[in-house]
Amino acid sequence: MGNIETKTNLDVFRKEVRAWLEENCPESMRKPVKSPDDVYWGGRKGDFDSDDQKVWYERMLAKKWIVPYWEEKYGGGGLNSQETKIITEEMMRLSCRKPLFSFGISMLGPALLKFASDEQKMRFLPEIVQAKIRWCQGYSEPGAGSDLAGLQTKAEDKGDHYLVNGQKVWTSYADKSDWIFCLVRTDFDVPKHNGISFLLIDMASEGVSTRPIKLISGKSPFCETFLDNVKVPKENLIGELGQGWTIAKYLLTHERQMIGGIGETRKPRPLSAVAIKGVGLTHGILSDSSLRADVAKFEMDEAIFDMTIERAIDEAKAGNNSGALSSFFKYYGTELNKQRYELMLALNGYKGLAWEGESSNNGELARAFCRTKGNSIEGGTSEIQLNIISKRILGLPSK
Amino acid sequence: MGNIETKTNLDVFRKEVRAWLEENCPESMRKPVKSPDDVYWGGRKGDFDSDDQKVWYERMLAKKWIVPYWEEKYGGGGLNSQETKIITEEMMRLSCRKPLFSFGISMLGPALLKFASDEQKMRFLPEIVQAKIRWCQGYSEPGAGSDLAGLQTKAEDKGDHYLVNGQKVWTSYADKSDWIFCLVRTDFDVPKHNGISFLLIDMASEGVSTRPIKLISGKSPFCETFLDNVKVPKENLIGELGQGWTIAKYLLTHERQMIGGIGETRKPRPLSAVAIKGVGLTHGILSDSSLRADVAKFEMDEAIFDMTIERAIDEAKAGNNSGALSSFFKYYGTELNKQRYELMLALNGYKGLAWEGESSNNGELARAFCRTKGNSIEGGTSEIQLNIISKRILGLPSK
Amino acid sequence: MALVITEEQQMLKTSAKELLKEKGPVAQLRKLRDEKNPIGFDENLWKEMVEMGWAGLTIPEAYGGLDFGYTGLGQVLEETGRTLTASPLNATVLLCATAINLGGNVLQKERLLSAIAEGQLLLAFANDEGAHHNPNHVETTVTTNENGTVLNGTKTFVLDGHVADQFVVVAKSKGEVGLFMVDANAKGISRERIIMMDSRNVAIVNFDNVLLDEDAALDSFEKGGSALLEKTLDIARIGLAAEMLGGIQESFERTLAYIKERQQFGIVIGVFQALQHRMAELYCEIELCKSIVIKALKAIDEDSSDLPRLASLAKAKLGETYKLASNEGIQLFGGIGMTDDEEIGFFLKRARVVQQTLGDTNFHLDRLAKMKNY
Amino acid sequence: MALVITEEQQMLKTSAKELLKEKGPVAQLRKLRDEKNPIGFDENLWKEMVEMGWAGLTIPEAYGGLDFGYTGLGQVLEETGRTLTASPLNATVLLCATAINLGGNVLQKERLLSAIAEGQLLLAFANDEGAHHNPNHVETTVTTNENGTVLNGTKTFVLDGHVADQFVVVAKSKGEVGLFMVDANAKGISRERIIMMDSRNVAIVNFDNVLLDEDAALDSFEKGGSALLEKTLDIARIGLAAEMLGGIQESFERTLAYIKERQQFGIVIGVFQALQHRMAELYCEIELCKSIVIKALKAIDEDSSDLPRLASLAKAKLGETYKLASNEGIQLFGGIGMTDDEEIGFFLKRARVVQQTLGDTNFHLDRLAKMKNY
Repeated sequence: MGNIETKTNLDVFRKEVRAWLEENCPESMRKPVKSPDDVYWGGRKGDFDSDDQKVWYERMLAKKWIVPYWEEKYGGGGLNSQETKIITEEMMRLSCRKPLFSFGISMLGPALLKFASDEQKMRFLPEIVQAKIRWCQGYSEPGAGSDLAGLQTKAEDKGDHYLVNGQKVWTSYADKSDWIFCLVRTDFDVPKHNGISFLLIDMASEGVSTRPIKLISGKSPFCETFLDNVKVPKENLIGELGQGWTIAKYLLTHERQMIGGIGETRKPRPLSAVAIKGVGLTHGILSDSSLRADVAKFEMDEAIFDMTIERAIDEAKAGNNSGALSSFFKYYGTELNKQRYELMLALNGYKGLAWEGESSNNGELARAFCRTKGNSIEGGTSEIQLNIISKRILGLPSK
Repeated sequence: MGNIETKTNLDVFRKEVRAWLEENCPESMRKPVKSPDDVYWGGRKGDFDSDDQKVWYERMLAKKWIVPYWEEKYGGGGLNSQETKIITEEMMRLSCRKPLFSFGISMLGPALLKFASDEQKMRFLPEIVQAKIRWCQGYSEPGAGSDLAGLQTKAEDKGDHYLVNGQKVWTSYADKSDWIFCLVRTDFDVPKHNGISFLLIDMASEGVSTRPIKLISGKSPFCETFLDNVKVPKENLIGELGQGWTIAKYLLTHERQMIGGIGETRKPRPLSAVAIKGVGLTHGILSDSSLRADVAKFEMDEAIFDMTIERAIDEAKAGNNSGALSSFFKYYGTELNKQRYELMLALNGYKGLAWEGESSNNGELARAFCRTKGNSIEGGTSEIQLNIISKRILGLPSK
Repeated sequence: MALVITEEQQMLKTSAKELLKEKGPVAQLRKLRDEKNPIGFDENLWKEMVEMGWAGLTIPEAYGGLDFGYTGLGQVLEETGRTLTASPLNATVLLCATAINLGGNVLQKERLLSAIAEGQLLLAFANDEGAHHNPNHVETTVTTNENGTVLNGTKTFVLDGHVADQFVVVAKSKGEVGLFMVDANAKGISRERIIMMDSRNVAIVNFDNVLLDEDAALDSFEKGGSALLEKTLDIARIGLAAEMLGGIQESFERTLAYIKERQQFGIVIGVFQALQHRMAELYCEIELCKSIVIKALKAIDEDSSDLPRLASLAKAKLGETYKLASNEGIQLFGGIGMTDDEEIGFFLKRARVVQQTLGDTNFHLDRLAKMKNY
Repeated sequence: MALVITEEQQMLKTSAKELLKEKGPVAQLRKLRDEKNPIGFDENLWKEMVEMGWAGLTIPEAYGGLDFGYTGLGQVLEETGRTLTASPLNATVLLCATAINLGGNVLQKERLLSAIAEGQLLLAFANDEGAHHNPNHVETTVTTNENGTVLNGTKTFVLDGHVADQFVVVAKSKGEVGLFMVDANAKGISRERIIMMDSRNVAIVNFDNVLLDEDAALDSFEKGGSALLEKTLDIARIGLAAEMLGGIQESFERTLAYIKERQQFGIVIGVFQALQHRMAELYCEIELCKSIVIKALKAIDEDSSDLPRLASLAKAKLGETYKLASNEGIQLFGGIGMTDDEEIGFFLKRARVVQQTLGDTNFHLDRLAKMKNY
């Protein structure tokens, strides 16, 4: 089949997708998501917030478009990347919400597909699509921070199971999740990167408990998770024993791209519009000339950063791959986002500083501002990204 | 004698100084100095550029005000610091030029006064005041840069003299100087800071040669100086053998304050005036709003930096001494000056970019701009100053 | 004037540091926040502050104050900046007492200043009307109708506006800006408390045909109402800068201590040169902050004509540096810094609110440029 | 459009790199400077460039060019940015040929474009009249008197103005902006060569009642003279940005190589984390530069309506980054970098001149803001 034929087929497919979405996506599921609480996460404890949410999820599930690019035997749609892209683009065009928010899809799935046994894939992947299990990530530990490889949670080999003891921190929504995918130390005698394994743990097991962490934003999207003599069946090990670090790095690269901007779908309001509304014009020029300069500079960098994402995709397509680029995107994207919120505060003046009350939607802007400060910390700090760029891209030596 | 009496005496002294300067300082010696070539430096090769220059130097010499605060036996005026300050202030008030520019006074003198023997002081200090000897500084070596203590010029003990071999670089006006004060290595077997000595070398000695270094500004204020089997009498050693590093550090602190702004007398034109002339106003506001923001920010920092010099002097008077502050002044002062010239270029547009020709006074601004880039390199780079602040003031650890 | 504080001022500062450390630490602000305290500050601590004379530091002895000067008050404010202590010092003492002392007549001063010095009176300064500090934009009016002289308008971001006994209100009377004393319980006043990001309180205050006393106007400042407003604001800006200096130094010192102990990759992170240089650069900025604050405080006490420039320099520079210091604090504390349990985040929040209060860095850079006609 | 170059464009780039490395390196610019070369570029090298087709890269085949597009020309310009090669590419090809191709009639194109493609004609674009780029400020006039149509005015900063055979002059005729071809040897023209900081040449050109040919006006652009000027400038700004990209990358790579070999305190300075982070940050900025340059070049070839925005984004971002990269270059080379012997200083100088050429970062940020009505 030649190129032209394929293109025609894709055009047909696009039309079908568009028509189906227009007919099947409920109106309320085309409104912007207000907060992470406002969407469907699935899981044992999760429930639908509205009928529309339920209808939308079920229709998409039946259509096999929850994860269109996974194989059908895993509950996916068996579609190729071009078709998947078309579905994503058409959903964006209509502002359709994702029917299911899931770390299982975005963060665990890629690891299972690449490192798990066939049996494990058959066991875990369909449950993700069916929203039966909500997953969370257990990498970080108290005191470890950027030094992920220094983790201390240990899994001892007890014959038919591992006995896991330790504490995880920064586990997103652990209190609402069913299973956790964890990095655990299975060998203390080898160099620290080598003794780490990747383990799946049912949080209903005895000895697992969680405690939410309150952030400076006043919200608690993260938890501490305690693992106290937890018995984990050996078949829950993903990949080889000691391969955990490799798996985690593979996933972190995915995650960095998400945080840094690749994969973002919603475009925020242009800062210049906020500026005009917030500060006003004098002789057709923003009334505050310092802010005007800052906004123009920000919009320049933002526009060009977007082009850089576009270029990276095109370069990748052309086969010009560059691995450590994810560090660049993570670093620059998060720093830009922090800048955006600094400017948002400046532009909104007193109005942006309210913390409670209806007129500020319970301090929506101020809390979002606080939250952005974590962007350059989570998923590898900005300093770590700069280290990676220095070493891996620029080839600068360590001492 | 009580405080009030002293104050009255000082007031009388101030009046006398003012009257004497007004009568004795020639009109042309009250004009701003245009370049380092435009002033009297003395020395065997130096000559007066004008009769006024000669008259002014000779009158100040006779008055013993070339270095008012040195003891009379060394050719000074034997005045105390309050009287010296009054002379400086009154000279500034009338815009009197310094009658003699001399590294002997500003850079060597303090070392001789603190570390030299009585005999050495009597030998060298009066010649400085009498402008018989022009001095230059021989610290840096090719390839050493910030690692001053790694210097390789060696002085071997040959009984009655040292035999000196090596090369110095960045010696200001070495080609016009008579003597050089040098750091030389006298011991290769001890830790590198300990094997350094402070030696004075007559540049008329056999084996001394110099070569000017052309800078990016197109000018050559510095030289390379070659020392090839130079015999130096042992009585030219200042301080103890191996004490050179201590002496150099003592002098560098002086120098940093000079470069960083303390000790500067001439105020440059306010940047805002340059901005208004260079860019113009629209509705009473600078026509370029980014530049307006930059100029305002610069003027803020400049004004507050000046207050910080003022505060440091007041703190010192009040006995609140803080040693490593010279690194702060050196760092901040030079970075500010670089910023000033970046802005000067931006404000002057094409006009500031000409390199030759009369209309630009032979590229005065462009060349001065280039020269400022060295501010944060010479006398210890900005990076070195930040290291010193980190370690000595903030107490941050080394690895 | 030497840019150092006197021994007496140092003693005041030391005693403030001790009291606040013990009775007004960051933990206290957290407590007020968590219990949703209706007042927003600790009344007992305020009583102690009053007993120590802080409410009357800048009030003349004739009216029951200590006449100790603004450089002294600045030392106390700097310490409240270190502990983030909420108190009536900013609204009642720094803003309103200043306005009354500058612009009030003898009767007004006798009536109001001594009550302030004794801690009997809480005041709030009602000036801004929009989302940004813009003191000259005044639409609130004082007019005369058949009932008498009445006040109409709405004020935003009125510090301590929800608990004040009286307001100092900026309003236009016959086209001229003036300051007016208004009883907070007068008929026609409604106020909405807003809890801010920094857990302090402001109010939106609405004045609807509020009848004014005959002696309401603070009209004894020789240069007129507009100049009175400007001078009051400039003094208050400098006082806020002093508070900010405390917050900046405290954030910096906490961050510095943290990177000296926090271990990563087997060593304390304070050995990393990239962090060292950032801390050293911040140190330099803080040195500049100290200079402008002391210079500006002394200028108030010496009644310098350079006050407007110094006030704007202070507020602009401190705003910029507090932003930098608080951002570095969060980033270097890392994940811990993002938690509400750790106190460094409180400085981030205070930095952003105090930045906007009485004009942010941009506002003051603009003002400085205008002073120099560009 | 994919943001990557085609194989053909890559081949052109590679051949440009090779030729320039051999025959137009920085050493050549130094030689031209030191010998005070009256032309300011190497005529033999220019001949070779012409032979390789570079003069006609963007000229239609019908007029003797290769019609290879601006993305192609951009690759060549990027390479001239790496070697800092002075040549007529900027003035004659990028500015003037573009203006003629967009705005000339068939006769003008036949006459001028083929001569350019053959390297027979040097042109200069005369637009600015003051010390700052301000294309819409035009006081030069074209008027008709008893002798015919005459040109009057003075132009500053005319690139290659001292050697040009003809000028493209921006002037007002009956209040409308237009572009006019003027023979450089016509009566009434005087030109003063000015050697710039970057050792390139510009001229101040004075037109005193210069008689114009009947067919002088480039008036065939459908949207008029003002739009022709804007489009010409935008294309040239993007071309300059491509040149700047070369200079930025070359400075960066030289600096990176230097800190990998330069020893201090017994180790290479490239191990110092503070320097590593600065280099990594600069690397990120350069990644952005690459993106906007390729995006903007492609937009020219696709005749995108987004050209003004992309041109200003390119010139603004590249100007900012070249400044940063050249400053880091000098600072990290240290004392060596300050000497004229070391070549890194040539990039500093070129960065400052090209920054001002056709609008600096501030100019373009202002333009971007105005495009978005703020």
